[in-house]
This record gives sequence, C-alpha cells and structure tokens, in this order.
Amino acid sequence: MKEMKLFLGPQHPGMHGNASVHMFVDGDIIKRSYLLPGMLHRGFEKQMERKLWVNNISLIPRVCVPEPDINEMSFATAAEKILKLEVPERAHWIRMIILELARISAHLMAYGGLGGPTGNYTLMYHAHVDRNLILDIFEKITGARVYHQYIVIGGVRQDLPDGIEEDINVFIDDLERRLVEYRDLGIDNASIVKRIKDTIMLPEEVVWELGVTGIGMRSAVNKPYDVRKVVPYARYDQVEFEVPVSDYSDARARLDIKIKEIQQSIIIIRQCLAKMPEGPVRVKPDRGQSMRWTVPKGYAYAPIESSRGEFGYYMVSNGGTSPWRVGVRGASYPQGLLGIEKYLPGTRIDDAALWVDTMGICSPEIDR
Amino acid sequence: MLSTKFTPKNKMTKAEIDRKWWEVGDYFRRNSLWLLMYCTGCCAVELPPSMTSAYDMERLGMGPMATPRQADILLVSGYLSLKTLRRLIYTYEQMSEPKYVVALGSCPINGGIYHDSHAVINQLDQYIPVDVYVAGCMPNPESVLNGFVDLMEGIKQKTMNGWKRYHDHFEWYKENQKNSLGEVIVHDEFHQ
Amino acid sequence: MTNSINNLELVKELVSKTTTILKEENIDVQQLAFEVNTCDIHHVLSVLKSAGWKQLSYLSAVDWPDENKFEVVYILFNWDKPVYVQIRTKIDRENPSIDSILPIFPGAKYYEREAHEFFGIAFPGNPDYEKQLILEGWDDIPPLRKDFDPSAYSDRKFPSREYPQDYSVTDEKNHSLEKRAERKARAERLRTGGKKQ
Amino acid sequence: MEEKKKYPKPSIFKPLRHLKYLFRKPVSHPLDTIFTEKNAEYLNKNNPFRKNKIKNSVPRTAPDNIRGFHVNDWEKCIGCGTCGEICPTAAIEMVPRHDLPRVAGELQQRPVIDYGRCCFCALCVDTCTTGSLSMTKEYVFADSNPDSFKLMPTETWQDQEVELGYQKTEVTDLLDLKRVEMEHIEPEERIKSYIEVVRGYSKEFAKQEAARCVECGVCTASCPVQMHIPQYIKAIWEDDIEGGLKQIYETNPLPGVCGRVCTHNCETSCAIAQRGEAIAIRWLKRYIIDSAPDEMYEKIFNEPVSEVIEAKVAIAGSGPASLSTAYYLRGLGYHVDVFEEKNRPGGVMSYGAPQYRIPDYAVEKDINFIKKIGVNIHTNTRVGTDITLEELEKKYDAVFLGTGFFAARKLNIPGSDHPDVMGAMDFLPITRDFARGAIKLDEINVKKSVVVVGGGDVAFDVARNCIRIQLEKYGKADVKLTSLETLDILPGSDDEYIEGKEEGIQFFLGNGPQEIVVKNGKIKGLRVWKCTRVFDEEGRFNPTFDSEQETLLEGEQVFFSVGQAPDYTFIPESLKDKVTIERGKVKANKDGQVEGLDWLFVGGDIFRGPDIITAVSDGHRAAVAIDDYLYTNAKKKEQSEYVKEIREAIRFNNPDLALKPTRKRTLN
Repeated sequence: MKEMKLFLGPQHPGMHGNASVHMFVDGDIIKRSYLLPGMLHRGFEKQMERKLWVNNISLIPRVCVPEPDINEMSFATAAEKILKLEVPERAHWIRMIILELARISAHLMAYGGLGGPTGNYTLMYHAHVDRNLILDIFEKITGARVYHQYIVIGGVRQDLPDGIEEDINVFIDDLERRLVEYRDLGIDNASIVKRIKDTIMLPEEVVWELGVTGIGMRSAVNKPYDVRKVVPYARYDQVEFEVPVSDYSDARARLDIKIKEIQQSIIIIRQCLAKMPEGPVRVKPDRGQSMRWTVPKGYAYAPIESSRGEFGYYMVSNGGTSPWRVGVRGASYPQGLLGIEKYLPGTRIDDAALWVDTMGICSPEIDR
Repeated sequence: MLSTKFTPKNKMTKAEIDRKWWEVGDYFRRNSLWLLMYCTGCCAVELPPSMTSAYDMERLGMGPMATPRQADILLVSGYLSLKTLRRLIYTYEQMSEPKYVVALGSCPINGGIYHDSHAVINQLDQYIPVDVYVAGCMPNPESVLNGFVDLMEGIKQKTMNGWKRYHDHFEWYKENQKNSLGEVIVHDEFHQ
Repeated sequence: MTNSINNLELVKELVSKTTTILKEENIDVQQLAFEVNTCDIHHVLSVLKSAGWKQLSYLSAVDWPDENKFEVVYILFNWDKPVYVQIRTKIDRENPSIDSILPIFPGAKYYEREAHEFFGIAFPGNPDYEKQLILEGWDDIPPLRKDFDPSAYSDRKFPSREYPQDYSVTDEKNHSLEKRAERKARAERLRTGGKKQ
Repeated sequence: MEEKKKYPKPSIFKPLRHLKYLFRKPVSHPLDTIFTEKNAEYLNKNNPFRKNKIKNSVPRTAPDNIRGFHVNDWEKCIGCGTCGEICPTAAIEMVPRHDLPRVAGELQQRPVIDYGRCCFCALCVDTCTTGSLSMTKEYVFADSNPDSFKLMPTETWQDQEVELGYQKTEVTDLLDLKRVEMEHIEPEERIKSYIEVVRGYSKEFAKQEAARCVECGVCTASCPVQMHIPQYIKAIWEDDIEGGLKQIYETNPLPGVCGRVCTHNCETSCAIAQRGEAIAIRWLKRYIIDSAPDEMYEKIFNEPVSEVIEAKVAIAGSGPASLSTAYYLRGLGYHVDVFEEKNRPGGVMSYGAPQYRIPDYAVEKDINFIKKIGVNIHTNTRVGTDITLEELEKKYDAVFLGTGFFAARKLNIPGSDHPDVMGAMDFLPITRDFARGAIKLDEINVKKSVVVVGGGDVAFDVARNCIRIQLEKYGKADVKLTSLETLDILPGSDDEYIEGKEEGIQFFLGNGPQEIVVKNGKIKGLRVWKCTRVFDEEGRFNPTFDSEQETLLEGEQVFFSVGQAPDYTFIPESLKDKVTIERGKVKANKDGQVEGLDWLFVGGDIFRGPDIITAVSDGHRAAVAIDDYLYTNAKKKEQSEYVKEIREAIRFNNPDLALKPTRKRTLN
C-alpha cells in the first residue's frame, strides 16, 4: 500500500499551539511521524542574554503561554540560587498559590482541550469558563490576565490585594464541587471512555528511554515522581498533598490524574491560605537602582514541576547586569519531539491529537 | 429644457449592480464572520475565553472555522516567527475573497517585545495587508471583541479592503516577503 | 529528603572514583556540578546512569568567547536519590565537536540537534544532528553564539515601523538637548576599559 | 500491555445531568460590559431585530492594579527618560518639547510610547523617578491604521479623565531611594580637633552609591560647569577610576575641593531627590579623587603642554576662579603667572573654608596638579603693592582678576565698633592658620561665650570654629547663632545645620540684631527683635521686626557673618573711572571681559559669585574668552595634534550659565 503524508497542524483544530506533526500513514495507521517545531521560535535564550535581570521578568512568561508562572518561578529560583538570596516567608506562600492556580488553569485547558479531538464541546466550554475565572483572579492579584510578571527575583512583585483570599476560596470551593461534573462529562462519560481508553499507551521502559516526566511518567511508573515532593522548592515541603499515580498509562489514566491533580492543587491552595504568614513579600537582589543589579558568577539549574512535567531553567551568570546564558528545559521536549518520532508510529491517525493533548505538549516551550 | 434624450430610469450600469450586490453580500458577511483557527502566537490563548461561554463570540455571529477556504478572517494572534509567516502567507493566499486580517497585540504592529529577535518579523503589513489592529499585550477578550466589531463596522463602510490592496500591490508584498524570508516556499526534509 | 546529604556524598564519591574532577561545585543541597575532561564524559555519564541517574534532564552548551571555548552541559537526575548532577566540559570553539551520547541516553537526540543548530557543535554518532530543526533557511552564524547580534540581523531583515507623527515641539534656537547628547558622547569616549558590566 | 485495564463501568446517563445548566443563569458577560459606546452603537443599529438592546455600554471595569494604557502627569514629569532606559522593548522614546520651560532639574522632553512595542510590564511605572507615570484601567484600543499606535501619554487617555490602574508602591519601586550611609566622625570626637568630619566612601560603598544613579543627567544643567556627572558615577560603578578622573578633569580643575565643599546644586536637582535622597554626587567625586593615585593624573594631560602660543596672561589672586582660569589657559597653551598676596595659594580654599571641611592636603593635591602642568604661582606678591596693575598690563597680554570678597562686613548697629566684635573674614583665616599650627592658641581672640550673627554657611563655619577653639582654650563651648531667616529659608546647607546642632550650637533663628549691649567696656550680649518677615511681597530683601518680642542673647563676643566685601584698592587711579562697579561687583560681559578694557577679565566673587563652583565656571569661560581675544594676534601658534585635541576639548566644554535649582527643604 502506498504511503501517504498527512499534516496535523500547524493550522488544525486538533492541534494545540502552532506546531505541526508530519505523519506518513498507511490507511489509518501511522507509519512514520515527526514533529516540525520552530513555528513559535523567538530566540528566547538569546533575548534573555541581552536583557537586564530586571527586564527579563517581562520576557520570560512568554516561554510557555498556557502556564506562564512556572517560567517566572524557575527564573527567579535559579537566580536566587546563584545569589544565595533568602526570599521572605510570605512570598514563598504567595508563589505557591500562584503556581497552583496556574497548574489548575493549565490542567483545565488541557482537559477542556480533550473536547477538540473527541468532539465533546460541552466539556471544553465548561473548562474554559472555569479557567476564565482563574484568569480573573490573576488579574486582581497581578494586574494582567495572562502574562502576570508577578514572581520576581527576591519574592513577588507586590502583596496580595485585600479580599483576594475570599475570592480564591469561593472559586476553589466551587471548582471542587464541579470536579465531579467534569468526571461525568469527560473520563466517566461512556462515549468518551470508549474513545480514549487503551489508546496511545506509554509503557514504563519508554518513559526512561524518552526521559518523559510529569503526568506521563507518573501514570506509567506508579511512583510519586513529582519535583514538588522529590526536590521541594518554595514551601512544598510544608504542605501535605498526594501525588496521584497509576500503573497503566493510557489517555484515560492520564486525564484521570489531571483531575486528581486539580483536586490536590485545591488542597494545597487551602493550606497556603491558612498557613501564609504576614510580612514583607519582596527583597531586592542588590543595592542600587534596578538597571544596575548584578548577580554573581555561578551556574544553577532550577527545576519546577509544571503541569506537563519537570520544567527548568539552566542559568549561567557572569557577574554582569544580564544573564550570561539561560537555557530552558521545556517539559514537553521529550514527549513532543522524540515521543512523536519514536512512539507515535503504530497508532492511528486520530490518536495523534490525543497524544498531543494528554501528554501535555506545549509548542512554545519546545521552540522558545 | 432642450434635452430630449431619454434615459431609462431603472437601468443601472454593471458596476452599480455589482456594488449593490456587494452591499447585500457585505450585510450577511459581516453578520456571520468565520474565523480561521490558526493560533500563530501567544495572543491565541485569549481566544478560547472569547469563543466559549465567558465572552461568547457567537453573539456577534462569529465562529471558528477549521479550513482556510471557508474562513473570512485570518487572525494573526501575536508575534510571527519567520517559519510561521511562511505558512501564514500560504494560508492567506488560500483563503477565498473577500478576506480580512485582524492582528492582535503589539508584535504585528512594530515587533513588540521581540523587536530585536532574529526570528520574529516586526511589521506584518509589510507582508500581507492588515485590516484591524488590536493593542495590548496580550489584548483582553473585551479588546478582541471590540476589534471584531470595528472590523464589522469597517466592512459596512467599505474601508476593510486589504485583500484588494494585496491584488493591487502584489509585487510589493512579494518583494517584501522575499526580502525577509528568502524564499516563500521551502524545500527540506520536512517537505519532501 | 532526609538523606540528601548522603546522596550528595554518594555522587561525589562515584564521580571522583570514575574520573579526575577539574572543578566541583555544591550548588545547593540537591544539586552538584562537576567539570570534567571531555574524553571522560561518556564514562562518567554511563557510570551515573547505571547508578540510577537515568534521566537526562537537560543538555546544552554555553559560549565562552573569551576563553575560546564552548562548555557542554549535561544535567542528570535520579528520582530515587534526588540529586541533580551537572556534568560540564569545555571543548574548543573552532570546529567544535563532541561524541554523541545517544548510546547512553536516547533522549539526547533532539537536545543535540538543537545544540548543533544554535551553537554549531558537531555530535558525531547522532544520525540527524546536521538537519535543521527549529530554524528554517538560516543564513547566518549559529544564533546563540555570543558574536551573533540578533538586533543587527533583525534590522537587516525586518524593517521597523517609522511613525509619521513624532509629537516633538522644537525650537530652532534651543540646542540644550543636542548639547547634552554631545557632551554625553564626549564623556563616554573618555572611558578607559574598567570592568565591563 | 497484554491485559487491558478494567475501568469502572461508565454511565451514559450521568452526562445528561448537565442539562441542568439549561436552567441556570448564563455565565457569559453581558454585551454591555464588553463593548465601547461606539461599538455598542454599531451593534444596536446593525441588528433590525434587536434595536437599541445594548444600553450604556462600557467595557468591564478592570481591577485596581490592572496594567492598562499609560498616563503621565506632566506637572510632575521631569523628562528624565528613565522609563525609556528600562523599557525592555525599547518602546519609550523621549521627544524634545521645547515648549516646556527650561528649569533646573528638568529636561525639555517627554516620553512617547509605541504600543506596537509595549508589553505592559509596568517597569516604566516602577522605575519612574517622580511617580508621574502610571497605568490606567483602560485596556481597549483597536484601529485600522497601524500608525496610530504611537501615543504620547498625558494626564488623560484619549482626552478622557480615566481611573488609574497600576501605580507604583513602596514594594514595587525599582529605585533605591536611600543613600548609602556616609561615615561621619562622631560629634564628640570631631569637635576636639580639626579632623575632617566626613570620612569618605570606601570602594564597596562608593559602588553601591553609584549604583543608585539612573543616568538621567538632569543634574548637569544645574551644575555651573556642567560636569559629566552621570558618566563619572557610572565609571565608579564600573570601577574605572581613570576614566572617571579624565571625565572630571574635563570640566573641573578643582575636584578635590569641590568634592568636599561644593554647594552641590546637582544634588538639589537630582531626579532621585524627587522622592528620596539625592545621589551623593559630591562625595562620589571625592571618592574618585581620593582613590586616584598621583601617577594616574599624568594620563589627563599625558604629555606636558609646552607653551605653544606666545602670549602671556597674568592672574591676580589664586582662588578658585583664578586657578580655574590658569588651568584652562595653560591647557589652551598660554604662559600663565598667578600672583597671590598670602603665602599659600588657594584663596578661600586655603583661608576661608574650615580645615575640618576641606583639609590642606586635598587643596594641595588639586593645586599641585595645576602647578605641574606649568602654571607659575607667585605667593606673597600682592597686586597693587608688590606689583601694580599697570605693570601687569604692560608686561602681559591679558590680565584676569579673581581677587574675591575677602573683606569682612559688619552691621552698623550700636556697639559694633567694639574691638571684640569681629567679622567672619577677619576671623576665618586666623583659624585656618591656627589649624595648621602657624598661630598659637593664645593669639586668638575668642571669648568664653560667643554670639554669631548670620545664617549662611560662613556663619556656621565661624560658629563651629569657635566651638573648637573654646573647647581647647576653656574646656567648654558656648556658641549662640542668630539669623534673620527661620529654618525653612535658612541659606546655610542642611548638612551644616545638622552637624552644627550636633556639635552644640544654640540656635536663635528668626531674629534681627538691634544693639550690642556694652557695659564697662565689655560686651554683655546682643539685643535682638523678632523678625516678622525677611522678603517683601516682591521677593526683595526687606526685613521687618516686631519690637515687642525682644531678647537679649548673652555673650562676651559678637561675630558678624553677614556677607563679605571686595577690596578694590589695587585698582590704580588711571583705571578707576574705566571700571564700573555695581553693588560691589565689576561690570563685565558674560565671559567676564570688562567693558572698555579688552585686556582685563574678571571672575569669581567680584564678578558673579557666590560659590566655588560658579567661580570655576567663570574661570573656564574667561579662559576661553581670553583665548578668543589673544589667539588671532598671537605670534606663534603652531600646535601638535595632541594640543589641538586638548584645546578643542576645553573649548567644547565651555560651560553655559547654570540653571538655579529650586531648593526643597528636607528638614523640619
């Protein structure tokens, strides 16, 4: 039979973000495939080298659009590691609230994104409405809906506004109630389950071969391999939460873990709101005005658990006013590039979009 | 009055009839705009809220469309890297006329935060004509929707004729595309 | 992790037994960095992999034009003994080349391709390393090298907008701003090296 | 993967429960909270079935700290351009606005923002020196014309008063408003001797202080010599002492002195001082001079300027104006002779300002360099007695007078002719010599209790000198200081007031002296009336007193520090009628060239006054004017490339008249 070439993306309703999966198919079965990245390449790593430490906070959230805060956090922690800077206690807790809200919003987006490849638009609408409420909360806290530019070197940019705890509590209580509905609509919905169960499996050996992290890994290896637990940053060692795992990694299991993680994030936010101390939220990394802040010479790697896995900035400072080199470890790098090349062949065309969605492939962080 | 020449009252020239039909077409067109779902850059992340229940774009008669040939609006959501620009031009040229381009965010206007990047273009209107720009980084859904209403009003007033400009200045656009892209169509391992 | 100190010791012992360490850094309680000789890289990585550091978290390079070197960085991680290990090595900037680590970490394939694309480092052993990945039709030196100036490239290829209005109100006789700029330029010329920030 | 996972059996009815949302209130934002009025009007007209459905439409009101479009309060904005510097997208451009008044501490430019670049990060707001820039709650703006996205922020957005959104707070502020603490000798310690009060910055602290500067350069216009202030501060931050030294010597040949006793108008107009403490510009200058080794000075003129222009200039006096003229004339290539009546050069630097402010070694460091480049200084030679002005006119091609105000002025009130009543300028040179050890303690006439009249820096100098002498002589000090001006309009600097207070001066501000009470040939005290106003409505000096509120300030001695006077006895009869003297000052053109006597130039106190740095600027201008006057007729004027370069630099840096900063009192 003749091989035929199909493109999934860059302009395709089932594709998340501006990337393209090239597939050579025989009938419905994919024979060869690879990702064509670079459509969102902006030369971030070069741009960061050219911007001051303080200016970088306006650039870095753009590395990953659906979940921008992990970039800020990773950049800030890496710089703080080199500076050996102690962040004020309150700032840690505020950061955790922001990061967990961002995780919920990214999970909701991915979960709602399931609506695209499976045709379940109700799910998508519901998820996006809830996500929109998170964006409204972000807007109140940080002054912008998407690019918050809130977590900065030395803490957070400003304290939480008055009354925001109330807003967050109302939202997470409401969301917790609705999680059941999300299950009903999505992973417990008979028609959807039929479509997604036992599709695009990820066996344990493949995890290690690819270097996949995050939900993909946890759904396959059945161990709580979460950066928040294993290498705790901020104050994740002082909150109690579970890391949902599974030993059978199909699309449904991964979505199941997503819903469970939303639940855990809600628990973490509750604890943060309860345990958050009063006090300052920001220390300046250096004396002088911001354009003359410097960071001493050094190397640091700052891993953060994003909604898609281990996300990290590798930072090299030369003692100057700008970073010497910042490398971004995109969490979706292994599953996005190598995963599609090595593991998609053998599955069906219509499952490619499910792989992209459930493994969490974020094209801007691959391209940078 | 000396003139005895008789002009039939109801006879319109072909151009006039065409114009009338365009007006009728424009009325329906602007009340049912189809948006090509091509997320070229970061501003695309504000589109789901605008399309779904929260801001519900369908109240304006707008909806997403999967294929370029059936779409009316090409939405350039944010920055354009060279690689995307190439595909955007393919897409734009595939769309059927009349077609409109809406550019979101700072980047298509003058490069935005990527103005000094080696991979991102600075001005979109050098390569394809743009009808409406929406400021913001990124623009809130409110701004996006207001931008669309601006477009509708422009269609009504017949000022949104970027696609005509593309015909009239085709050489100029191609020249610019070539200067920045080198070659619009690429041949490499990805496109055997 | 309660036994993170032990893990650090373990890694230190492991690496020092395997190879000569040129430089060692303790970045924090769960992160270590070693600089080793280029020829030892494969050995160190495979020893670490068999000891449980089987996740390659990151692979990239850093440009040090003053030393005329590229520094290649490998970051490994072990989820059971959570220590991030940075292994670094410096290679020549002229005709940079380092053997691929694909046999040890198959996941390195795309990292290596990217490092080749952005720095021009060759990775013999990686079948596809010379293919372009992210850039398309690139016509300049690899962009992440320090001697590449993206701003100049952008100015050359992508014109910037010239706005018609400039809002200025000028007075022919008033040269205070020009004079200020001239003086500033003159003073800047007098600088003698010093520490470049 | 052989065995397939068993999932709980999914229900087909559960999803149907979502039908309940059919009966809920929709979550969508109503149309009238999305559209602007203009667009709502279009929608109303467009749909024949839903005419005028959307009423009073306004886009959703954003939360309080939303980062919308910018507004800029032009009343507050000083055009410093820091917003443009920090902008990560290079979106902010400063455009010249010459319609704005030209005043000290402001630049005639305002920011224009390119919304085709702006990323709404609000770093410009966070770093704004004045707090004039802020962001609004407006976030909707769309247009078909791409050229309409470059906007100049004013107090309003699109001509509408709008609510403010993101504004900077103390937490988000990116400037460092607190000055790096300068080490002072404690008051108890310093009043025991003439040791210098201010210790000077260490390298680390100097760098920290230098890091506060935003390089806006609003300071330069208010500096009489327009020093390259932001650049030399940057040089300190980059640890480039040599570059800093070169930049300083471009415009100021007396930096060691000015680094200590300058009136620092630059700091008054500093942009950081808008909301915080000004950069310690004076002390940073001093840091460069203190840390520059002598060898480094050779790099300023790295080859001795041999006389290239055959013309000679005589300079009367060796104060700041004279030395500055001498330095620049020498740089321009002239032969220069300086005549000084006292046995040390320096004028007010060596005989006026007290030792604890400006020690001799600092003055010497500056003067030595001026000597080193070939200026001849003849001390103990008074023009008018040892050598007459007519002789100078004959022997030299041009003469510069910088003789200063060295005579004391006294108030003409009853009792002021008493021998224990002294003027400041009679007293200060004695104390300076005493500090050097040239005069013994017994020779100084300072009584146990002293009243000082005057509120300027000199009055403080007198008072603080008295304290030091009294302590040494009697073991305790009793100094009262009275002035017409109250604290808010006190002409003396804040530093002097604070330090004087620490050292134990008793203040009786806002009083006008009426009579020195003398009993049995001895002074008993000074009778003063409360001063009700100092300046009249038109701003002229015209004090009025309230005779009801009378006080007697007890003291055995009274010092008058109510201004100084010139001494023009050296001007010969033949020239007297040609030189016009108005209010004690010589009338001359802008550069100090005396009208009618082309060869005669003046500068410093006798021309413009009132401080050292203005005298230096007078000197620079006079030097260039002398060059203009002599150069065309000079016999020999071939120059090497190097000398040409120096001449060009000196002429290029010829200072404009400074803008006077309006002073903000920080004390209360």
